[in-house]
This record gives sequence, structure tokens and C-alpha cells, in this order.
Amino acid sequence: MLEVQLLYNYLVIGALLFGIGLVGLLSRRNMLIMFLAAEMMLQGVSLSLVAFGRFHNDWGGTTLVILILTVAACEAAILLALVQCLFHRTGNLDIAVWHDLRDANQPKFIDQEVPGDDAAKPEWPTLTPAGIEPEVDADEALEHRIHV
Amino acid sequence: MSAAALLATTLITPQWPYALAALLFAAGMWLLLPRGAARGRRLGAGVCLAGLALLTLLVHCGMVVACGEESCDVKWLPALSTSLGLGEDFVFLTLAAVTVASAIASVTFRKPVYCAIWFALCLMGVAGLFLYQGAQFLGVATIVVYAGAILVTILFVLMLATPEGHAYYDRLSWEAPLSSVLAGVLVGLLTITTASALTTPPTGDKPAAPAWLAAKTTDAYHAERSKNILNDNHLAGIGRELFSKHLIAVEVAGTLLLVALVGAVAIAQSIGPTASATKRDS
Amino acid sequence: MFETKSLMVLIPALPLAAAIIVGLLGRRWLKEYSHVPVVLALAGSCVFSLLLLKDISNREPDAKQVGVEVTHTLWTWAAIPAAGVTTPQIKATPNFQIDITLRADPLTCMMLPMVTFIATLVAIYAMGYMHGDPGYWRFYAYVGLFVFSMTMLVSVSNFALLYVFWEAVGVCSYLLIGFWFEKPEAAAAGKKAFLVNRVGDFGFAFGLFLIWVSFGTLNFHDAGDVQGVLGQTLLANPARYAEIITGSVALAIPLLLMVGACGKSAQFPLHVWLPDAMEGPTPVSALIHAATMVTAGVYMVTRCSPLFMLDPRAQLVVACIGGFTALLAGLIALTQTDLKRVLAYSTVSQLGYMFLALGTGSLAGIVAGMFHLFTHAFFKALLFLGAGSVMHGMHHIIDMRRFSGLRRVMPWTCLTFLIGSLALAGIVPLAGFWSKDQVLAAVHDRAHDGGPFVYLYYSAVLTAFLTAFYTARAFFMTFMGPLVVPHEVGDHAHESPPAMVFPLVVLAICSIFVGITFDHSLGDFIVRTPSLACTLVAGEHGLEHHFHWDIAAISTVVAVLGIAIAAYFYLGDRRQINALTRIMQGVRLYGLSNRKFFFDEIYHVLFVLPLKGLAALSYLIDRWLVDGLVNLCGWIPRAVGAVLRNIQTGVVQFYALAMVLGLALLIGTLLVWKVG
Amino acid sequence: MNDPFVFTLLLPLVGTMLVAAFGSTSHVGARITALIVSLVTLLFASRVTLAWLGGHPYEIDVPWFSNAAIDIRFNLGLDGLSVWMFALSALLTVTAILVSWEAIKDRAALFYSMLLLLETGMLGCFAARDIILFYVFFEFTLIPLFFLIGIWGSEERRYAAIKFFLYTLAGSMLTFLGLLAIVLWVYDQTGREQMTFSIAKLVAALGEHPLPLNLQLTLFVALFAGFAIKVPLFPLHTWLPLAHVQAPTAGSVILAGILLKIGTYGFLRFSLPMLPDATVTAMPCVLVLSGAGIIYGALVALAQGDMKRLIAYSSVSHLGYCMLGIFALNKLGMQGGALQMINHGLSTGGLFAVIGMVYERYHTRQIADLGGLARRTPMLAVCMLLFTFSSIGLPGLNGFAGEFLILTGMFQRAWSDAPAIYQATWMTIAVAGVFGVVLGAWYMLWLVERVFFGPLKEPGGHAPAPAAHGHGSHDHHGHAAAAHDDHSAIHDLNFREAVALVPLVVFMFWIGLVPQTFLAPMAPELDKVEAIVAKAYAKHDWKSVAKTEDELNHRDAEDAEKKTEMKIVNVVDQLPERGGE
Repeated sequence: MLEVQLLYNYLVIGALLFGIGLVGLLSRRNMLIMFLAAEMMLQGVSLSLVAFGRFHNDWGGTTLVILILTVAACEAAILLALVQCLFHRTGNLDIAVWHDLRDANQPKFIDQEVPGDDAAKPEWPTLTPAGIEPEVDADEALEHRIHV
Repeated sequence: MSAAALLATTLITPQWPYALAALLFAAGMWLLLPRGAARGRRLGAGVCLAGLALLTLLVHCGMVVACGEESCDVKWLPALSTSLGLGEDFVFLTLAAVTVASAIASVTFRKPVYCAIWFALCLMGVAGLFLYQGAQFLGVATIVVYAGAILVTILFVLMLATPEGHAYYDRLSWEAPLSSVLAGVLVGLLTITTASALTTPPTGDKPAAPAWLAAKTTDAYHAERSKNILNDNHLAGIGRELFSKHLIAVEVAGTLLLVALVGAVAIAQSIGPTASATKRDS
Repeated sequence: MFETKSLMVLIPALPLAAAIIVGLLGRRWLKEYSHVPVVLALAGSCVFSLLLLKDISNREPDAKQVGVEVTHTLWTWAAIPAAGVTTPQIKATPNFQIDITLRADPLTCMMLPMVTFIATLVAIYAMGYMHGDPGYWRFYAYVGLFVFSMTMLVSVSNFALLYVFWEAVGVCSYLLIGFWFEKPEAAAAGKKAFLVNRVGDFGFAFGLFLIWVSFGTLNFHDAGDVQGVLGQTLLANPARYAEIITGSVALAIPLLLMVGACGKSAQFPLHVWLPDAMEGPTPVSALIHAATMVTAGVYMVTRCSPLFMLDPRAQLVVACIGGFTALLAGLIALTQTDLKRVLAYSTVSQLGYMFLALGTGSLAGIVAGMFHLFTHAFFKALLFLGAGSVMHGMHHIIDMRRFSGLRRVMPWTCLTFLIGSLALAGIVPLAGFWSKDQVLAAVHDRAHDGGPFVYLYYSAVLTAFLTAFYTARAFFMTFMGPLVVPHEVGDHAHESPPAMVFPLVVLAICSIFVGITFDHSLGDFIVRTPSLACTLVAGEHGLEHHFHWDIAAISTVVAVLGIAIAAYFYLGDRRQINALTRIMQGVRLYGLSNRKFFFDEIYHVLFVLPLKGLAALSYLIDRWLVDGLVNLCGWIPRAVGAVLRNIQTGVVQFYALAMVLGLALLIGTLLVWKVG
Repeated sequence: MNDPFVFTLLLPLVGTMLVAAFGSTSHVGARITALIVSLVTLLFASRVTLAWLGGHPYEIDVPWFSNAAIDIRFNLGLDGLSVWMFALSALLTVTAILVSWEAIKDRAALFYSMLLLLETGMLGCFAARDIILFYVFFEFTLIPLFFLIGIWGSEERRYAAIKFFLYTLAGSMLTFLGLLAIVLWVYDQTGREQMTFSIAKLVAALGEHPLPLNLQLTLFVALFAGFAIKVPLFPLHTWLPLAHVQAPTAGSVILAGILLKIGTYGFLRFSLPMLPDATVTAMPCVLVLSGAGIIYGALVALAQGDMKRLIAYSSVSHLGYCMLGIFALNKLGMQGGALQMINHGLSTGGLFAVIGMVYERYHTRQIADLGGLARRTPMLAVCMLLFTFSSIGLPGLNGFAGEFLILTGMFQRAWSDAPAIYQATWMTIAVAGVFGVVLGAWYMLWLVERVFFGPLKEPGGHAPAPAAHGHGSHDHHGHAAAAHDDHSAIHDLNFREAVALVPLVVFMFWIGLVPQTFLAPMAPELDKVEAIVAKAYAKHDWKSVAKTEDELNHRDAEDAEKKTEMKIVNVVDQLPERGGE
């Protein structure tokens, strides 16, 4: 592949990663997913940097990406601590709970109604009844943690 | 003029195909994002794919214009035709497809753990792309640092912090249409910019590559490159670069890591009895 | 003994020094001795004035000089040199220089002894009249200040300074009218006097500005190469005036000055303040509102007579205002029941006489006006002081309907008042007769040619009749008839103390003799004033001294007739007068006169109310329109903010979205701009 | 050598910190320290002033932000325009401290330090010779006054403070832009070597490279925005009554006495000499506004029931005279206007002080609540009367000197030097000016009559002022209540108050009797300004302004125009230096 072709391709992929990450950052409400999305944007940038570095025959791109990696690591450490902290306060990972930056006397952000769970009821295996029907354990009937 | 060149001139010169691709991509992203309902996700995937495919085509055509018909005739058709022979284009295309697809998946899946795992795959793709670029160290470092350390920590946190049942906020998106469209617009703008940077406006019937580009594509320059950034002692090169020119930056980065460590500990320590704790107790 | 220049300085300086001493020390230390510095200073001033008079009367005009004048510059008040840039569009502006310059000429020297003499007597009188008043020191401080201002007014040699002291005497008048400030009427009267005078000064100021732009100086005298408005150079060549001021300006300047004079000398239509000014202590009324300050207008017109000579229309206006005011005030005085008011309107009327004389425009007329001013000062001061004596005896009750027959308890007052009344009425050989005769003669001279002066002459004669009538009426109502005193007085009615009687007697003697003594000499003296002497230069023959038998006869007849009719009505049975009053009330003439022709009411409706309404309206506009616009300017950003703050949701992702939106817009714009 | 000057400027600043250091411990200590500092400052200011008058001017000139490209200097010095205002600032600060002596007990240390800070600003503003420095001090005066009004004011103090602050700030922002534009123009025209901010250098440079008329007009409007609001010129005055009414006495004294003059000073210092052509073009408008302001302010004052508001509106009227004089653009008017700046500072400052004293005694500013105070407080009444006389332009006192010169100047402008189309208008304005004197006498004397004359009437019986009365008067509530119970507690002018007022009275008489003392030092500087403006006036094409009228009017007017035009041609021929332009 020609060098310039390589550069062009990488730039486009970098842009795509950046864009996808952006979508995630802007629209997902789970703080952790947002973090992932942000990292993804960094990846997009890193790709572009490396491609430019190679194209221009310069170590700068590589160096910068290494630094980005370092910063990302720090960022992850701090962020995870913060997320843990925030989660302890409210019991969820919803970013929309934290919206204290608004002007005084403004109405609070009201979430739209939670849609019904389209997972509906858990589907239990239908077996031929044999013996006594097992008593439904309240804990087991709960749907929690069937999907992690 | 070959068919590809014809295609290229018809597609590249006006910019609306880019817009169309970006729009398709945006629409697909929107459909893919969690919206409280699962309907339309497949359609979204399809649309998104269509958009990306169009984009790929456009990128290729852009290359045709930038590098001239010769490169096209030599590289383009054989690349596809010999794809089953694991040509280097095929490797690149696969890596790119994996990266982009897993990236899309990682931001659109509803369940955070899946997202994390898709993200891991995305990182793999990126690492592969790094390797493909000849940046071995970065490829390995990405896997070690991101996939190995960061992602695992995230998974830890997810395990610790995911509430009971389906979290409602994972089934809702914030301003999904607007953000998708914005991202699409950005991608479109970036590609158009790149494309237009690589070609000068058409004079006569054929756009020409700019002069600076030509300078960077000479064989001499390539030889220079293989002595420097693409040399065999890649790691030695990085080390020399890092510890000579960027010594201070490296030191600062090291300090930063330490500070972050201390900071994370301090923040984590400050967690006290909370609402969630009481909520869980009740 | 004293140099002329030091005399000129000492005359005003003494009262000023006394006023400052009393003002600073009076309240704490001098108290009931506050009169001492002032009386001494005034007496000193009077003596110096006489010395100055002697000095000036001994001087003969140089060959180069028109008339006699001595000037003395003290310091420069303001000096602004001319602008450096002169172009055809910007005329060469003269240097603006105002010096504090005193002058002594016959006109000044006539005024100074009169002012200081009467002031001294009034100050002595007030020792008795104001005795025991808590504001005793204040009174003397004000009087000192007034005499200073008045002497300066007649001594300065510059229009700006004339204006300065013009207002300064107004302030003293304001302070003295409002002397008993706790009385709302007094406070209001003081303010009214000041304001009406301000309206007059409005015109005066414009006269000044016109003089300044026309002559390029405000000096009377020549100083350096600046030719004063009334300086020797111009006066020696009166034709120059016509070159300097032409057309409407020649009419405007005297008329505007006349507006000022109307204010100060209480001429129609600005006469309304003087009767109200009677709220002040009576010595003040005698000094300021009869003898001295109110004559400042007459003095000024006389001083500026070269300017008034320029346009006959101006003279006619002056004469008409004077004649009309004289008649009007005479009519009002007929029915007033307040003794001081009668005298006040009489003052207005007599001042009208003086203006009538000045308005004739002839040298004889001007001299007659000044002569009348001179004699009037004595007998009117006498009358006021007499009225004050009555008030003193009647515990400050001054309504003539509440007392009568006071000749029994106040013989000296009665006698001196009688002399004053006869002098005012113009009975031979008292002072008023001589001066009024000169005035009537001057008007009669102008009436030879026909025209408006004929009517003015008749109205003057009618006024003479009215004067005699109301003067006699006042005298009869107060002093004749059965003894009646207000019940507040009980049987404490008494003659005034010697300090009050002495000035009465002195003034009574003066009222008898000043007329016949100075009948000719005064005129001969003041025509040597440069402003008047110039008419001689211009070719008018000098003063002719011949006695006008015809006019003397007419005026005497008229005066005697007035007194006789008054005697008929007021000495005998009161039924006739009551019947007459009823008839007059029936045709609504009595009310017209008694209510002063409703001038106060008319002014209230015409000027005061509209202005107050305008003020209220302006305030509303200010609050709601002007401030409203300002508040609107403040409201717009707030409204925009109120809308925009809704997007500050606090949701981080929203902000991120906005950032990306901005980024996209930015890149898009750049792209379109640079590439597309 | 420059010690006294440096001291004058530094002392209040040092005093600010010293006084603030008292905190809430001792208001007595704070006010005594403040008084001493202000007195010493006054001493040094007098020394500086006298030295200037004696021909030995002090000057501070230190590079501040100065390099090869840009030259902002810490350049301070006096000249004819500023010398009296400089001295007056130092004097009125002492007055302000003395009148606040008893009135301010709450957070007194802060109050006095704010006053001293304000003094620094004022002194600096008048002494500044560098545009940036001037602007810094110009804005610097806002902040202390904002706090003075906002903390120690009356009921609506917050609103008043904010309105005052925003209004003046909005204007001065534009002013700053205008000034910068002038600097940039000069920089551009003089070879782009070093950007100078020195006022004198700028004026000189603008003389050689005048701005084009359109640009001048734009900049004039920008400068006008700040200065006219500060003056305040009708109709930009509405912040003033509010600020005055709500401000504590000291604030009113300083505001009326000094701060308003910064506006007129700005016109004399910047607008006139730097933008002469625009000044001449705008002159008819400004004259109309000034004339309207004179009458309007007087009329509104007539309708007031609140003493302070009345005086505030009288300020609008009086500042109208200042502007009238300055924009008559001849020597008489400008000297009168400059003199009137001092006069108004003395007389209105004094009036506010007296009214503050009345307020301190009775806790009301309503005219209707009071009457006959001359009986209770005779000396106060005398002072009031004196300041009133001064304010209404009574001859012998200062007000007359200023107003007489202004009106003479205006009259001369209207009568002798006016272009034909404006003659009638300008005459009307002159008449309005004189009529304003009559109205002025009316509302002031009416005020005196109602408050000080007539039968004694004191507010009594009702409860002390409501709780929303302001922090400044917490301490007095007890005192006030006692006063309401027994008016014998009301005393006449005491020694402290007399000391506060006497210097003002002395200067009032001095200016009234020998204005030449004050005029002569100002003359050279004003003459320079006048010369610049007069050239522009002569050069100005009056016809273009009147074009619309020209079209409407019949031939007579056109003939008159032609004559004017011919005159102008002559003028242009005859102008020596700038004839070719």
C-alpha cells in the first residue's frame, strides 16, 4: 500500500473511531460506558497520530501516543475511584443524576418514563411436570443478575 | 480513463456522497443506540454498514484521485481479486472492519459488560492497526495497558457497581438522534477535509495531487523512513527518542501516574455510608 | 483729610465690616449691643459720603472730560483674554475683563449720602423698634450687609458688578423680608420677592449679554484702550452709539434693562412682590422697600440714559410702564386697609412717577425723576417709620380698621406722619410738591407734541389726586376720629421711645426742607454726571430753571381736592363712605381694587400653576419614560438570560453536545469559507 | 523631589489598609485614623497644588508596561484642567469623613477605608497623564462607591448601587474602546514604532494626523457614552437621583462633588482636543441636550418631595450648565464650565452635607415632614442658605462666577459666531440657560422655605424608621427613638460639622469674589483646547449638517447657506497651518 494511501485510510478510521466514541460519550448514560467511549475517541486520535508520525517520518506521533497511554491510565484510575464514589452515593451509574451545574432555581432534570423492560418475563424451561411442582423461591424468581 | 477513475471523478468531485455516507452512518448509529426498545436495531446495523461501505468506496476513490490512475490499476483491483490470498490490503481491511464494527458494538450494546468486552475487541483491532503501521511497541502497549489493565479494572467496577436488574439508564439514550447526526457530520467533515487536503481542486478534467504530497511519496523519502521510524530496532528508536528529547515529559508522566495513584486512593477512601447502602439494607 | 479714592472704598467698607463683626460676634457676645457697630459704621459712611459729595462737587470737568468722574480699580474679578484664532466666521472677540472698579460721579454722590443718611436713621430707629427681638443681631448684620450692597450698587463702574450688587441687595431684601421666618407669610413673601426679582434679572442679564456682544466690554468707564459703554470716549461722540448698535438691538438693550428695573423697582408687571414685602420689619420697609433699594431701577435707568436715548420707542415704553404703574398702584392703594400696604402701593405708584419722568427722555425729565427719587426717599421713609411707630404702639397690629384717633396717644408720631403725608400729597412747600412739580412739568413738555404723553400727563395728574386721597385717608383713619385701640393692646397704647421718635423728627424736618432747598441745585449737580452730561454735548440745551405756575397750580388744586374729599368721607360721618363702598362693590370696582386687580391670582394661574404642572409632568416622564427606557435596556438582557438559562440544565452530556455542535459549526464554516 | 506628590497619591491607599485593619474592633479608631490620613493627604495635596501654582510642578513618570512596541507609563502630573479638581478631591474627602463621623458606626472601618480608596481613585484620575492610567482610576472610583451605596445606603441601596454601577460601566466600556481606537490610530499614523498612551503625545499627534470625520464621529459617540453618563447629561441621568438618594451622606458629597466632574473633565481632556471635528459636528446636539437638561432638571427638582432627590435633580440642571459652557466652545464658556465644575462641587457637596446633617437629626428626607428648622438649628440654616445662594448663582458667591461666564460665552457663541441656521436655536438655548437660573432660584428657595422657615415642625410621634432602614443606622435606632421622644436632643451645628462646612464656605466666597485666582491657572491649558476646537469650528462645513433643512426651506435659506459657504471658503484659505486639508 502506498504511504499516502495508508495515511488516508488511517485518518478515516481514526475519524470513525472518534465519531463512534463521540456518539457513545454523548448519548450513553452509564458513566462507565461513557468512559469507554471517551477512551475510544482517544484511540481514534492515537491512530491518526501514529499514521501522521509514520507518514512524516517523525517520532513525535509515537511519543505522543505513549503519553496518551500514560494519561489514559491515570485517568482510568481516578475515574474509577470517582465512579465508585458516586455509585456509593446514589446507588446507580446514571450520569443524569449528577446535574448540579445548572443555574439556581432551575427545575431539576426529569427523566423520561422508564420504558417497560422488553426482556419481559424470564423464560423458564418448560419441562414435563414430574412430582411436586417446586415451590418458587422468592430470591430465585428475581430477575436480577440473569444478565450481568 | 478506467472505470474506477470514472467512478472516482463522478463520486469525489461533488461532496454529496460523503454527506450521504455520513448520514447513513448517523442514521444507523441512532437506530443502534438503546432507545428503550429493541426494534430496528438490525435495520440500524444494516444502514450503518451501508454507510460505512459507501465510505470505504469513497476513500478508495479518493485514493484513486490522489495517487493517480496507475496506482489504482495496480493496487485496487488486484487487492480485491487476490483477497483470498491474504494480501496485505486484506489484512488491513479486516483489521479496520473489526475495529470499527466492535467500536460500534461497544457503544451501542445495552449491557455494560458486553460493551466492555466489545471494547476489548476494538482495542485488539487498534493494536493490530498499530502493528500494521509498524508501531510494534504501541500495539503491544495498547493491549497490555488498555486491554490488560484498564479494561479489567473497569470490569471489576462493573461487577461491583451494577445494580439489580436492567438498569433503566442503560436502556435509554440521551439525545441519541442529535448526537448521532453530529458525529456523522464530524466524520463527514473530517473525511472531506482529508480528501480535499490530499487533492488540489481539479484543473481541467482531473484533480492533481499537491506538491507536498508528491515529495513525501518519493522512493528516497521512503528509504529515509525505513531507516528512521520503520527501522528494525524500533524499540531502541522509541527509547532514544523518549529519553533524550522528551525526558522531562516522561518524568512528568511518571509523576502523573504516581499522583493519580495517590489521588485514586484518596478518593476511594472518602467513600462513606451512603444512600445506596441504606437502600440496599432496606 | 481723606483722599477721594480712600473715601470711595471706606463708604461701602464700613457697613461691610460692621456686618461681619455683628454677624460673627452678635449671637454670642454683642447681643443687645449689636446695633453699636452698625450705627457707628453707617454714621461714618454717611459722613464720608458727604465728604465725597463735597469733593466731587468741587471738581470741575477737564477739557477732555464729559462730566465729572473718578474711578478706582481695586482688583480684577475675572480676565479672559481674547481667543487666538480669528477668522471671518469667528469675529475677533474682545478681551473679557471685569475689574472691581468703584466710581464717583455726581449721580453716585447724590445717592450715597441719601442712602447712608436714611440708613443711619433707620438703624437708630430700629434700636427701639427691634428691641428685645431674638434676632436683633441678625437684623443689624443684614442691615449692614444691605447698606454695603446698596452703596456698592451705586458706586460700581461695571455692568457685571452692577448686576452683582443688584442681586446682592435682592438677597438682603430676601433675608430681611423673611426676617421673621417662622411666619409662613414672611418666608413666602421673601421667596416671592426674590423670584420676581429674578425674573427681572432674567431680562437684565440678557441686556448685559447684548451689551457685551455689542460693545465688547461691560465697563462704564474707559479703561486702557477699551471704550466703556458709558465711558468718556463714547459719550463725547454719541453718534458712535449708532454705529455700534443698530436696529432692533438699540431697542432691545434698553427694554431688557428696563425689565430688570421693573423687577427691582416693582413696576408693572413685576410689581407684585413689593406689597408682600411688607411682611418684613417696618424699618426694613422704610429703608429698603421705600427709600433705597427699590430706587435702584430708577438709578440704573438714569445711569444708562445714553442707551435709552438711542430709541424713542424705548423711552415711550419706560414712560408708559411708569405712568400705568403709578395709576394702577394708586387705584389699589385706595381701598387697602393695611397701613403698610397703602404705603407700599404708594411707593409703587411714586416709583412709577419716577419712571414716567425718566421716560420723557429729556434731561429735565431725568433730573426730575432723580429729584423725585431723592425727596421721596425722605418722606416715604418717614411715613413708613411712622407706620412702624404705630405698629409698635399697637402691638404689631396694622389694620387701620382696628384703631383710630391715635393723635391723642402718639402725638409725635401723628405730627411727623402728617408732615410726611402732606409731602407725599404734594402740598406746598413740602418736599413732594417740588419734585412732583418737576415731573409733571417734564411730562407736560413732552405732551406739547401730542401723542401718548398727553394721556400720560392726564393719568399723572389723576395719580396725584389719588395720592393725595389715599394718603389723607390713611392719616385720617389712623390718627383722627375717636380713640380706638385694639383690645390686645388694652390701655398700654403709648408713644414710641425716643430712639424711634428722633429719626421721625429728623426725617420730618428733611421732608419739609429738602424740596425747596435742592429744587435747582440737585439738578445742576447731577447733570455733571457723564451719562447725563453727554446730552449737553449732543446739543440739548441745559437745564432751565423756571417755575411752572400752571402745573404747580393744577397739582396743588388736585392735591387739596384729594385731601378734602378724603376729609369729607373719613372725618365726618362714616355713613357716606360705607354707602360709597357699597356702590363700588355693586359695580365690582371695590373688589377689583381691594384685591389688587387680581394680579397675584392671575400670575398664579398663568405662570405658577402651569410651571408646577409641567414640573409634575416632567417628573412623571422622568420616572416612567426616561427611566423606563433605561430599565428596558436593563430588562432586555435579563429577558434573554431568562430564556437562555433554561439550557443550563446541568447535564454534562448536554454541555458536551453543545461543544460538539459548536465544533461542527466551526469546522463546517471554515470548510465552506476556505474550500467551498 | 517628587515626595509630596507620591505621598498624596499613596497615603490614601496606605490609609485604606490601615483603617481596614481596625476591622470591627473600634469604629472610633477607624474614623480618627481616616481623618488623620485624609488631613495629611490634604496637606500634601495643597503642597502639590501650591507648588504647581508656583510654577514648580511635580510629575511622576515611571515606565509601567513599557517596551519597544508599547509604552504605557505610570505618568502622573497636574495641569490647568486638573489642578483644582485634584485639590477639591482632597478637600471633599475630609468633609465626607467629618459628615460621616456619627452617622456611620456599622462596619465603620470598612466604610472609611472605602472612602480613602475612593480618594485614591479620584486623585489618580485627575492626575493621570496616560490613557490607561486614567481609565484604571476612572473605573477604580466606581468600586468603592458601589460598596458605599450598596452597604451603607438607605432602603433601596442595592438596586441603586447596581443601577449606578452598571449604567456607568456600560458607558465607560465604550469610552475605553474609543480611547484605544484613538491610540491605535495614532500608532498607525506615526509609523508604528512605539504605541504611546500619553495623553499629551496623543493630542499632539492627532494635531498632525487628524482622524477622518466619520471615524471621529464614531469615536466621539463612544467617548460620549461614558462621559455623558458620568456627567450626567440629560437624558442619561436617571441613575443619579437614585444613587444620590440612596447613598450615605459622604457618598452623595463625593459623588456630586467630584465624581460627576470626571465626566466633564473627560470631555475637556479627551473629546475636545482629540476629536475636534466631531466635537464641532456634535456641538448643536450636545447644546440642545444641555439646555434641555438645565430646564428639565430644574422642573423635575421643582416636583420633588425628597430633599436629596431635589438636590440630585438640581445637579442634573447644574451639570447642564457645565456642559453648555464647555460646548459653547469659546474661551468664556469653557472657562466658565471649568470653573462651574469646582463651584458645583463646593455648593452641591455642601448641600448634601447639610441635608445629611438634617437627616442625621430627624431621620427623614421628606420635605413635608420638616419645617421651621431655622429656629432649632440656626447655624445649620445659615449654612444651608449660603449653599443655596451659591447654588442658585448669587453674585458674590461662586455659582455666579461660573454661570455668568458660561451664559456670556453661550450668548456670545449664539449671537456673534453662530452659523445662520443655528442662530435661533442657540439663542433659544441661551435663553433657556438664563431661565434655568430663575427656576433654580425657585426650587432651591422653596426648599429652604419649606424646611427651614415657617413654624417649627419636626417629625415625631411615629416609630423610628422601619427595619429595612439600612445597616448604617442600626446604631442610631436608639438614638433616633430618643430624638423622637424629645426634640431637645436636636442640637445645632457642632464644632465637627462646622469644621466640615467652613472650608467649603471660604472657597465659595473666594471664588465668588476673586474668580481670577482660579481662572488664571486654568487658562493656558484651556486655551490650547480652545485653539484646537476653534480651528475645527472655523473649518467645519455647516452646510452639510443642514442639508435636510436646506431641501425643505425656500430660497432665502439657500441664499443664507451660500453666504456661509463663501465664508467657509475664505476661512479655509486663510487657515495658516491646516489650510490645505
